[in-house]
Amino acid sequence: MGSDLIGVWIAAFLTLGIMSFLYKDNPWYKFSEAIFVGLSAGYWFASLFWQSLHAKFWANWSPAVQSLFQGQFDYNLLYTGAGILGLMMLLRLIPPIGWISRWPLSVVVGGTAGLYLINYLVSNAVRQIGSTIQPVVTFPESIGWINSGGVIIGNVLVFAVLIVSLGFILFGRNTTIDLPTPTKLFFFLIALVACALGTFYSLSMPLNLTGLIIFMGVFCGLIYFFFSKEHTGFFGGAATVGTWFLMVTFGASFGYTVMSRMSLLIGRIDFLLVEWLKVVN
Amino acid sequence: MWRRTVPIMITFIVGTVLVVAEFIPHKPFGNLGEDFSLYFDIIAVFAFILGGGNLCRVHFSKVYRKKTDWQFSIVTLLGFFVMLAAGLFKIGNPEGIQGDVTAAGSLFADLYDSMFTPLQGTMYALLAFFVASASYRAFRAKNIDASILLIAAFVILLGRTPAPSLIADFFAGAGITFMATAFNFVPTLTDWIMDVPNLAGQRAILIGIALGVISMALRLILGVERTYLGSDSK
Amino acid sequence: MLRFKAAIFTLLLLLLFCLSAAAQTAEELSDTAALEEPVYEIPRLAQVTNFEAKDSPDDAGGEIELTWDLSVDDKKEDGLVSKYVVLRSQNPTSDFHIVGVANHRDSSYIDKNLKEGTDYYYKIVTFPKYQGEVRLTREEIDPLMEQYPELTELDIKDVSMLAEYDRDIMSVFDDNILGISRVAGPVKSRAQWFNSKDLDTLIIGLTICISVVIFIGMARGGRKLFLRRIGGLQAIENAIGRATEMGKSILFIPGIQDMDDVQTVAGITILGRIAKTIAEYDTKINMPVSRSIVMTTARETIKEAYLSAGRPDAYSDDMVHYITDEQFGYVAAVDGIMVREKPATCFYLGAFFAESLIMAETGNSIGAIQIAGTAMPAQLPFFVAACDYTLIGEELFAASAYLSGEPKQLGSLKGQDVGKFIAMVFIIIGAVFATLAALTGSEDILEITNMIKSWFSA
Amino acid sequence: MNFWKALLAIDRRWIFLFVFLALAVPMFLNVDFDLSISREVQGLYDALDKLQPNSKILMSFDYDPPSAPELQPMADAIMKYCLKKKLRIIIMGLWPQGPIQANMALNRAFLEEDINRDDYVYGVHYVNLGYQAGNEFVIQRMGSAFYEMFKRDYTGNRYEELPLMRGIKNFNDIDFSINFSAGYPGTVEWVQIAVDRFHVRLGAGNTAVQAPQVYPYYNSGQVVGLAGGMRGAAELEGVFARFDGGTVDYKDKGTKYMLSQTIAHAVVMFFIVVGNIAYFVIGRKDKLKASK
Repeated sequence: MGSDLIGVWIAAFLTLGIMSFLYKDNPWYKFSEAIFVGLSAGYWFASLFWQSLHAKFWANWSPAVQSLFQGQFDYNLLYTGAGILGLMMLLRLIPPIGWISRWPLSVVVGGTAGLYLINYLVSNAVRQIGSTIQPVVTFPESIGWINSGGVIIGNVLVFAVLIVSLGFILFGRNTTIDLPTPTKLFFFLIALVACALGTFYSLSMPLNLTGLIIFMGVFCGLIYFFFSKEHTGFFGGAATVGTWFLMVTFGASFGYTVMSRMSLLIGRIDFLLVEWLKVVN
Repeated sequence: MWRRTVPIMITFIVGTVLVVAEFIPHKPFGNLGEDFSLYFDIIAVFAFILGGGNLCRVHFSKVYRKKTDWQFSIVTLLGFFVMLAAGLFKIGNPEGIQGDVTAAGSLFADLYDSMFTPLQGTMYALLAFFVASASYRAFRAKNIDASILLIAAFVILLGRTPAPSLIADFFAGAGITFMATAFNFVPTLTDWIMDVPNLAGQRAILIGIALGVISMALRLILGVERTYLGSDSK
Repeated sequence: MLRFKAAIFTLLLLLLFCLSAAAQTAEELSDTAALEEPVYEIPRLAQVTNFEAKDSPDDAGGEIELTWDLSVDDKKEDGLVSKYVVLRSQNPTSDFHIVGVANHRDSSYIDKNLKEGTDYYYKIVTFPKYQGEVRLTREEIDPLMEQYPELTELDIKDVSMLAEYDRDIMSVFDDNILGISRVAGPVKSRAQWFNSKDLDTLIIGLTICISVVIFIGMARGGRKLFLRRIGGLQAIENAIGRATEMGKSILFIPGIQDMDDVQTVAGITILGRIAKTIAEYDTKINMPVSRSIVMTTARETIKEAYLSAGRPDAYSDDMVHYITDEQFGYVAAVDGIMVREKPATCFYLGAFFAESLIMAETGNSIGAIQIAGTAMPAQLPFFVAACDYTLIGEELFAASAYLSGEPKQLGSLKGQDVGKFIAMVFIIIGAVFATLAALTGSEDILEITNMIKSWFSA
Repeated sequence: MNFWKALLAIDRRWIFLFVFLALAVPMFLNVDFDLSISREVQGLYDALDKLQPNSKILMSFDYDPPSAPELQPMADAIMKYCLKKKLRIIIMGLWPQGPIQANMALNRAFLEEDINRDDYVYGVHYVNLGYQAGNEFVIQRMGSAFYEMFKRDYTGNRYEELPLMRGIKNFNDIDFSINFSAGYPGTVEWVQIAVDRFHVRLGAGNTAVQAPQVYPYYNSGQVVGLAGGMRGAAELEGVFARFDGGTVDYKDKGTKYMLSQTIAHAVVMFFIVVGNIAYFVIGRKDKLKASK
């Protein structure tokens, strides 16, 4: 019981020490920081030592060496390579031949490059393109979250986004589409009428247009990332629409995480008030 | 040659083999990716000796030269060596040196629970404060982009609380059905933003990242990019 | 009158009690009757049809794939079939043992850990659900399991059902009591040299890679390539200049991942470019790191940059120092460095997690110019909100090529754009077909859509 | 005007203080508000409600202390309900800290007057199998036999010595399972393997960050019930209190934390609104000045 109590007091002391940083830097924080750095570095090395070096390297390699002496080849003998590369890394401590440490480094970088190339090709590029191949217009029952009321309001939103985007592409600051203004206006008016008709139509017979927004977002987003063309003209307009989508993404993800970040702090305050001070039951 | 060309060749060979191995199920290529991460873990432990050594050197010299805040360097060193010893020698481990390093009851586990966990948790919890101050500063309608950021964030923030339905009830009670409907719509709008424009933006970012990674990896494998290898001579 | 009613009511109640008591006795009686009937009749279910065994394609060997059409009984709703039991032997007539089970309504099973090149034979048993009670005690089952280790593949209920039939449990499988399929085999397992399922990925990957390589070659050949400017990158030089003017240091954070994350590698390559500018401006750089290998690499990189700027004497190993591998321990220390040294410029280029905002907010509070770049989608919003410039995803990887100004590096960016173009083309074509399919309901168009989709479904 | 300028340049420590107070003060309040219960939480309750006494329920605790504020209240409430209902509970964890969190939930439940510790025998009524490394492969292997993954339980008893486990070979012998998840490995893996391949009936408790990933599985019926984030925890406590209240006090930290979190949220929104008003007021004045 007594040691538990000491543990709680130490934990509370360190908790408040870190929190005091919010007011300003101070010796209490410095102390907590110093102990955190020291402890965690020790913690990581000890865990790595047992869980990587001992469990993954030594436990596989040493039996393999023993069996080699008995004249048998064991696949695990390949771990020798890892050991040698590790030791090469340490040669950095001997400056004249320190450059040898570049060899394990190139193994690491080469391996990382190879693995990431494949992984991102498969899971990011190919799969994301695949899931974007969707109908841009569907009948609403095929989408789960949306129900009749949502479809209509959703479509009004879709048309609003379309009109604003088009207006921006035609008249925006960065755009220099070489058309006389009346022609631009004419296009815009036609689009406006089309969207109004679409909205009206969607009231009577709901079509789900969310696919169109996703398509536009991905398309314009990719245009934003294009390096080989200046962001002017049609390209500039589309890229700007792309940044809007990125901004919605950032805003939404930000807003979405606020709640769970608050809960992290609730956990600490709960510790202080309930476990330590016991002022709340 | 040994300092520059060989490393570039190693990068090329290792990188190419790992890419090709993805398409070959046959031994020993099938598991090459896993083998690589194992190799990496082992190299990383050896390398830690360099990092840990650097940590000690920096703090020893701080203490030795009595630089500002040298007292705290003693605390760091103390923490480091106590935790290291507790872990490496498994002090107080109920099952002795054979036991798991994190076994309950050992000094290592005790230090972890009473010091490491609260420090880690509190540092993480600071996010609650920073998320508030960052949103106060960043979510201002300075221009179109910032306004979109603000609106999206605000709708999501609102939609994640019970507030919209409470406000809607209030308006319904006051007889302003128009506002009540609007606020009742907020949760749907939240879902719509998450499922549609947010998803589209995420996809564009992910596809872009993938192409960036592929091109970067090729530059590394082909030796076009070699900054990480350091100097040519001397 | 009232009394009369009460009496009738009481009588009725008594009658009811008697009736219910009688009924319960009858139930108990029938229970005992059931107990006396010792043998449980195992229902004989229809066997599976079209049973085939073949080597698993596209694997590393040691696997055989079994397929069959469901037993007729399994298609009914009454749920008589509990599972399919897979038996294997190395000869076609005898010695069959249980190697595994497949759930009911499953029509395939992959047998693993086989010896390559050995002939195997298989049978599938349509296994019924046990409707009776488990009569075997654990003490009876355990020795059985020890005698026939393969029984561990089955459930306790299954074993007791088999035991109901015969104490010599395995005889059930020989006696034709259960619906047993014909023998399939012989079949050998082999490893393949090419995974044909990945062919689509290979073609897409090759197209992108080749276009990158072609553009690198073209650029090397002296062809002028146009690239637009990126705002964040132009800010870098100004930020370094500002630190120089103020006589303050520059803080560089390469993320918290090790060199086995390509984002860290990207961060380090950018470091190489900006360290050169820093060396030329004669500004101080402070780079705390959380991984040892990153420390080693960063030192090499900065040293090289100082060397090529002609200032090797100004370089010192202390510019890069290791703190701790622990995510939040590292952040605690970096926050401390920020408020104590008050750097004029902070770079965050690499892989970041939850710590992104803690660092960026602290950096903001000391009034530093902050330039961030990461490919962690979850952390981008925080950098965008708290930093002056953010390199979003792809821009992080392009940055070092941009900053190098070398034609061949820039060429690779062109190649990247070809990749984007291909992606956009396929998204458009796919979307057109998918929309047509959805609107017209035409099976043919749907088939084309699915074919396009399948290329991108690795 | 000075007021608005000062507001824009407000020292962020004031914001910190407000956030802290918004989170801390509600903890002193004894609130009891009735949240509307969402479909997915009701689904979780209904699934548990349908189970007969002595049904076997598998609980996987896949989270660690930082996520505990969100998930522990859910675990507490469900644990109380299951114990009270005399379900047989099998605990395991795919995260190292999970089984410790499970024991905390058990101890909390035993504090209830109506749930007497003496009525429950370890190994018969409940079992803690402990942590097993291997992520989704653990679930995969459990599909053929639990024993293969858990040769010994959390306290070192052998699997076959535990009376409850003797009758359990794999998922076929489990009537329902619940997973409390804060990331990987978690609900997604349980759905993909335990539900899709072994036809387990699964309910889930998730952190707010995780929940959106799991909703599609709820809509498609692969998860029968779902509680997400602190709101999910509060709703869960509410639904238990409504249908099963009385002797057991379900309303606890979930409800209490929910209030804290909502108020803190409101504080954040308030500051955003105020910041924008200040910005516009000043912006307009600056523009006027510039035009002069």
